[in-house]
Amino acid sequence: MLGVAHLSKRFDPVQALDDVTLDFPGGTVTALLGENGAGKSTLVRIIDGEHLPDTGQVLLDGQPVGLHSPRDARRHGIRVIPQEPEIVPHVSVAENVYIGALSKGFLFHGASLRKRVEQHIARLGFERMLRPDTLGRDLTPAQRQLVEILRALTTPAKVIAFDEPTSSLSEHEVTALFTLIRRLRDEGLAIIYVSHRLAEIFQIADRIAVLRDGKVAGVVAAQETTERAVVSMMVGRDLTTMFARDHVATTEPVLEVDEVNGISLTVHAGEVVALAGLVGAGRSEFCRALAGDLPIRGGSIKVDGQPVTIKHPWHAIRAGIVYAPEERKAQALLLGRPVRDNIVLAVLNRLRRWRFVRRRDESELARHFVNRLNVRTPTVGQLVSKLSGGNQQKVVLARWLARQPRLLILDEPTRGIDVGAKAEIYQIIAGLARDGMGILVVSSELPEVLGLADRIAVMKDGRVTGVLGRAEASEEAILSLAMGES
Amino acid sequence: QSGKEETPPPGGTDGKVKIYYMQKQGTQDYFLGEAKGAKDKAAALGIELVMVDLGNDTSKTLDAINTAAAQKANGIIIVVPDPSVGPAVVQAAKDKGIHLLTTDDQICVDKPKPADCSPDKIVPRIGFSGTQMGTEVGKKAAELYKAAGWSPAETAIIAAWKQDVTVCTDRVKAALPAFKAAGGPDLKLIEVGTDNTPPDAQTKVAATVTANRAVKNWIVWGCNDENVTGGVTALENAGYKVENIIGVGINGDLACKAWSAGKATGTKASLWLAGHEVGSLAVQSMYDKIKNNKDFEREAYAKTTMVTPDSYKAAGLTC
Amino acid sequence: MNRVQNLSLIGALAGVLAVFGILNDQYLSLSNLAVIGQAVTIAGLLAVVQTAVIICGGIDISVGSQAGLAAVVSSMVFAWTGDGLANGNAFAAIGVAIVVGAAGGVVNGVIIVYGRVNAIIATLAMLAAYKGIAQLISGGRAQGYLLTNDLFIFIARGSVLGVPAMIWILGIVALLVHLLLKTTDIGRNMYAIGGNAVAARLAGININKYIISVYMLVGAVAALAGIILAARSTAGHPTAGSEGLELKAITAAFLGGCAIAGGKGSIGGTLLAVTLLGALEIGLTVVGVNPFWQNVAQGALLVVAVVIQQRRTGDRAVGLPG
Amino acid sequence: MNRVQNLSLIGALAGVLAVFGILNDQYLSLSNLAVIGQAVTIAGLLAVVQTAVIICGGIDISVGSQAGLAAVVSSMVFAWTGDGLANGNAFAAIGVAIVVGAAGGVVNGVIIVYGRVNAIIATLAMLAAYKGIAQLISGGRAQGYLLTNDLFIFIARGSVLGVPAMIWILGIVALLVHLLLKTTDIGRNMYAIGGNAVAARLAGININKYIISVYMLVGAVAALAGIILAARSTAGHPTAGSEGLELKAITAAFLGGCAIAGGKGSIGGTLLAVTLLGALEIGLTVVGVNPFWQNVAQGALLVVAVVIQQRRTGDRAVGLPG
Ligand SMILES: Nc1ncnc2c1ncn2[C@@H]1O[C@H](COP(=O)(O)OP(=O)(O)OP(=O)(O)O)[C@@H](O)[C@H]1O
Ligand SMILES: Nc1ncnc2c1ncn2[C@@H]1O[C@H](COP(=O)(O)OP(=O)(O)OP(=O)(O)O)[C@@H](O)[C@H]1O
Ligand SMILES: [Mg+2]
Ligand SMILES: [Mg+2]
Repeated sequence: MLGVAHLSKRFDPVQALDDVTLDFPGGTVTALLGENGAGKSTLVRIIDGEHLPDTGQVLLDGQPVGLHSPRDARRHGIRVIPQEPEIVPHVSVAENVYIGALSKGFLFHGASLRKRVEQHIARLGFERMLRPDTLGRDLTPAQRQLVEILRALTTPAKVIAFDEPTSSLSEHEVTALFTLIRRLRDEGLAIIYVSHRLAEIFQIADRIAVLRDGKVAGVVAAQETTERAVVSMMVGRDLTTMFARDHVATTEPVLEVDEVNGISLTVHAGEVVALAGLVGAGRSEFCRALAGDLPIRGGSIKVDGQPVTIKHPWHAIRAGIVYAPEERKAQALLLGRPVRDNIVLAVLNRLRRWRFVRRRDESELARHFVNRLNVRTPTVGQLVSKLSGGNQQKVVLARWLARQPRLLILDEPTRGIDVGAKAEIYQIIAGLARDGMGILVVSSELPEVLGLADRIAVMKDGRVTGVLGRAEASEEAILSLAMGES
Repeated sequence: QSGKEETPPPGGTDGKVKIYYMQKQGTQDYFLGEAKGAKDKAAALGIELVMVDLGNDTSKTLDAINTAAAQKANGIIIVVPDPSVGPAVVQAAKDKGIHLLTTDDQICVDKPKPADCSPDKIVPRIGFSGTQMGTEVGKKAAELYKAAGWSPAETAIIAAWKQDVTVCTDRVKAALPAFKAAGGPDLKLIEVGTDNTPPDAQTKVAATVTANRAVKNWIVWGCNDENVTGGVTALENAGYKVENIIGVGINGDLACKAWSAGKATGTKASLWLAGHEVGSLAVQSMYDKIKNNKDFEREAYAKTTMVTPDSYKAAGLTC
Repeated sequence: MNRVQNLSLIGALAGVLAVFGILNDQYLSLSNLAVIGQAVTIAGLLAVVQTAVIICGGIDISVGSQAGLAAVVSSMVFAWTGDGLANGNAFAAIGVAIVVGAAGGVVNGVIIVYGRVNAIIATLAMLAAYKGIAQLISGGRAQGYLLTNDLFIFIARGSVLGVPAMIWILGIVALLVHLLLKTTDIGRNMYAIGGNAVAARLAGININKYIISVYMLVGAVAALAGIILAARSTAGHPTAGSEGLELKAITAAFLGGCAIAGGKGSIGGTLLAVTLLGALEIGLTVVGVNPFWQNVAQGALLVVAVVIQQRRTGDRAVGLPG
Repeated sequence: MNRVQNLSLIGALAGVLAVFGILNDQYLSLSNLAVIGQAVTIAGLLAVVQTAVIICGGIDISVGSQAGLAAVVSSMVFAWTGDGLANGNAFAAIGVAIVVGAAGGVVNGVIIVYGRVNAIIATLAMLAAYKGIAQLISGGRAQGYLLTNDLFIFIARGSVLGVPAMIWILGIVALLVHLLLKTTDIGRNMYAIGGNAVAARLAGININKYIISVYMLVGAVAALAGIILAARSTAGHPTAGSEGLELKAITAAFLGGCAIAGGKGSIGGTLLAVTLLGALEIGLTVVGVNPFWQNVAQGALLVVAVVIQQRRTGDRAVGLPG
């Protein structure tokens, strides 16, 4: 039904797509896989009319369609859920869902719109996660993604492309989303599904198309392949282990949190503790409080046995607590600055003589971390906005590793990152634990939580409802604590 | 209402006299002097006086008149930001039944340009018009020019002013005919647009000098002392000696500073306007009208004096 | 949030009215309230459309010059169609001025959209350009004489049901823009464009068309303001709108709750803010406060009003407020 | 990107110099180049610090009033320490004015950071307030007479190695701010704050301190500009800096490559832009273009320069440019 023929697109110096020909039949979920920067989003954006291809065309029912703007794509019944949710901050969820799809004329009526959106939310089973009146700017990343998904349902479509719709969703919402996708497929829509979560792909996809370096590396039926085969198609080699677990947790506490905002938790040196929970469970909030970015109410915090007072991020950093936030672009990266400036941001005070930054030391330090974390960038002078998501995440990691922290807090560290980069980041985390750092990871991806963590603290409504050791941890155990059904 | 209704003429007063004095550019030195004179007189007469600064805003003029009416003022004394607003001012004052007197700039009852107005339609006024000021400046410049004995071929005139301020244009345009009438020759005239501040006048005149290096002697006049001081300073910076410059200012406020400091300057004269007296006389006339129904004079002049470094002290100009 | 903002503006306005009402017994008289209303009309018209353009994520600094240009154009057309000074055709004068204003707005919009020029720079540049054009065509002098015409007299001085005509004009324009913003898909799309242009584009909204149209609206309403300016002052002066009108309009829009980044703001808030500023200005004049103090007082009160507003929302004091 | 921007500015500047050089044989003379340099000094100083504050994500519209206040303060101190008009202590005059300027800047910063007031509104309000204060303390009159003092004469007319003293002052200030921005950790942090305030805060940067400090710097440099203004006009006038100086400074900063959202911009670009604007202004005057045309020409050329700049970067014309 939808097809692309000989698409090429270049962003100097990168050839993002190189003569890509693919088809996406109706009534089928076609998964689009590939490493970071393979060109998946570029393909989806061309289908959306957001990018114009250098050569090639998009075909609908065999006929070429001129797509010059997202407007044209909408007219042809093409909907895209973009990789980064785009939310209008000062209007309600209801209006966000119906953006651009309001009926013409003096018909805007808040209450009826609200009711319609409420019904959509209920139909998808998102009632607990999303209210129609919340303002766009108050939404968490997960809620933003739900809004993007809801948008796709407001207008009748023939083709829907999901670009990593689940990257900040947890199990529960993913299940609801899959029910929806299956229903849409059964209605005969062509579905394009991009994700880095391989387990999901095998649950939902009928066909799998793999891109590598902008070229089609292969198209297979989902039933006829294995995860391993797909991964080797993506990265061009075999990936043996995802999780390297050669570190041993000590009993020496790095972080002791006692009744801070109602939460008590200990992280030991060389230990990886995961915070699990559903969307909005309060994990990020707790981490930001520890990092000095939200007020701390009551309780006490000790780092390496020494009590610390944290009122500003600087206090946390000085005490050895660093925090890599969940929204890379909005909260961590200086997109208009080079990789180097991004890496050294938190250690400038160690790189200066008088107040002058020592250029050479700075570049050397940046290069050191680029090599150590295997950041793929031509030079440390490259603008960080030009890197792919996985490499951007590594830059954020580098910034904090440069501070040699005692406790590293990672909020959704592999959000939107490909398997290869994920494995690398897991290895980096394990390596840091081996060196004796304490690590607190927030993750919504259960396999990641289970694979990484020595202990798992499960949160619900801002409280820790249980702590699971490795032995007792399982997806079921985590979910039952997270949903409060124990 | 269509806006054309007539209101009854002003009634008697309850004994309390309340006068509004509205000035354009109320933050300028001359108008500050005028305001001071008005206030002193009002205090002496024991009446209420409200000063309003209209800036250059013609629209604010009408707001201010309406405010005065709402405040039950008996009389309005006004210096309009632009004469074109005159008929609206006259009409508004008539509507509200308030006595109207103008100072400094003329306005006409039914024409936007006072120059086109038949004399009986000019609103009673106290002060000195832009044309009269320009005439004085031109006369003085001619006198100084003849005394300097410069050759006409090597001399040029710079006229610096903000070209969209009508009264400034009136002043500057009147200077040249007066210069010639007083025996000045036909000289090259360079008109320089400024924003009426010294730094801008200085910049613009400096650029003008660049284009006219051949000129040996300069005559500078303009809308006020700000323009003349700026222009003269630019000439001095460009290497012209004070002997080769004749600056004739208006108002005397900046010229007097240089003279008091004992510095030789190219500003050789300035027309001192005694704003204080204008303000004082205006309030007195309005008081007489309200209290004793004594008619305004059609035109009452206040004292103006052309001052020079030698004469300004004797004339009573202080700074 | 928006409610909090409006409530504190109402509070501030009540405070201003009360204070000056006590200091001066005529301040709260009907005729003085009408004066306040008239005093805010011009700035109010500009602030209303400024709100619309700021909601779309833009800004228009050239409104004052556009009003000045319209003042000159309307008076010149009136003079030409008449006897060279007056007695011309008022409808032609108003029509031509509004068409010229709308065209100027389109030029602004096209420069911003197709020229990819930041809205602040583009309209700053056009502030100078429109002023220059108005000065050029008028030779820097006031043009025409409008008070021979019943329509202009009505605009300048007439009233309906005891309310001055100018205030009716402001009220009608404000109501229309309010309805546009709040009850039509066009208005909701404007909020979306200003809130997140990428989201709006991805949703298939034709952003370019919207931006150009809103600048056209601004130009047309600025022209209307210019015509009123000319009618009030009997003649069109090229610098009529240049006495900081654009700053007043922008100040009112922000004070009324617009966000510089766009996507936020309401006509109600803006009107409250513009009334507050007008009440303050007239109050200070009525009480006879020296104009120098008026500057200080207006600046200080603006700061205090916004600070109180912000304190209410309880933001943390870190970094620059949005 | 930045390089492209600067290259097209250099191109435009070369074009302007060439055109006027052909039209007038004195335009490229050393003495006229000095005139251009002097004409841009005041706006240049303000633009340089405006660049710094825009890089931090702020803006300062009050710079013109601050300069006016400093002009008055310095002349009054000079008069007091002398004979009531002149012959006072120049160092005391300059010192007090700069301290007052820095204090004013701190007030701006505190209002913005702790009052949570949008930088545009806050500094708009203070634009009025500082102007009022300057008028109040001076009674609205020009103060003192500075040209009895060698230092002030030197500032106004002196030169070193054939280059006017004013240009030296601009050069030194620009160089210092440039070094601050490009080579110190302070500058890096400023870019970080403007580029992504959340990231900067999470990286432990004390944003509040930075914002207040940069406004203090702006205040101090604006005061310096005010002192030069006073020296040039022989006396300190309270409205000395108010004739659109802030708009000139902001225009130059944006034209030179600053982004309204912050995190972007350079002193080099700003200086090029301010020189371009100055060369244009002087050129139009030298050639004797009527000031009304100058407005049109300046507006139009500003638009054309930015459009060309943007065309080069090849952005698509959808929505509002950033
Ligand atoms: N607007 C752009 N400007 C410059 N380069 C771009 C742009 N968009 C994408 N690229 C580059 O094109 C390549 C393909 O990017 P794309 O976003 O399509 O990858 P992806 O497969 O979606 O990766 P990810 O899994 O990280 O989302 C990358 O190298 C990326 O850096
Ligand atoms: N800026 C904010 N304004 C208002 N409410 C917020 C804000 N940030 C978070 N919240 C609310 O606080 C609660 C906890 O959010 P938090 O982001 O800590 O959850 P989380 O467990 O990290 O979930 P997620 O997977 O969405 O990141 C949620 O109900 C969320 O809606
Ligand atoms: Mg992608
Ligand atoms: Mg979270």
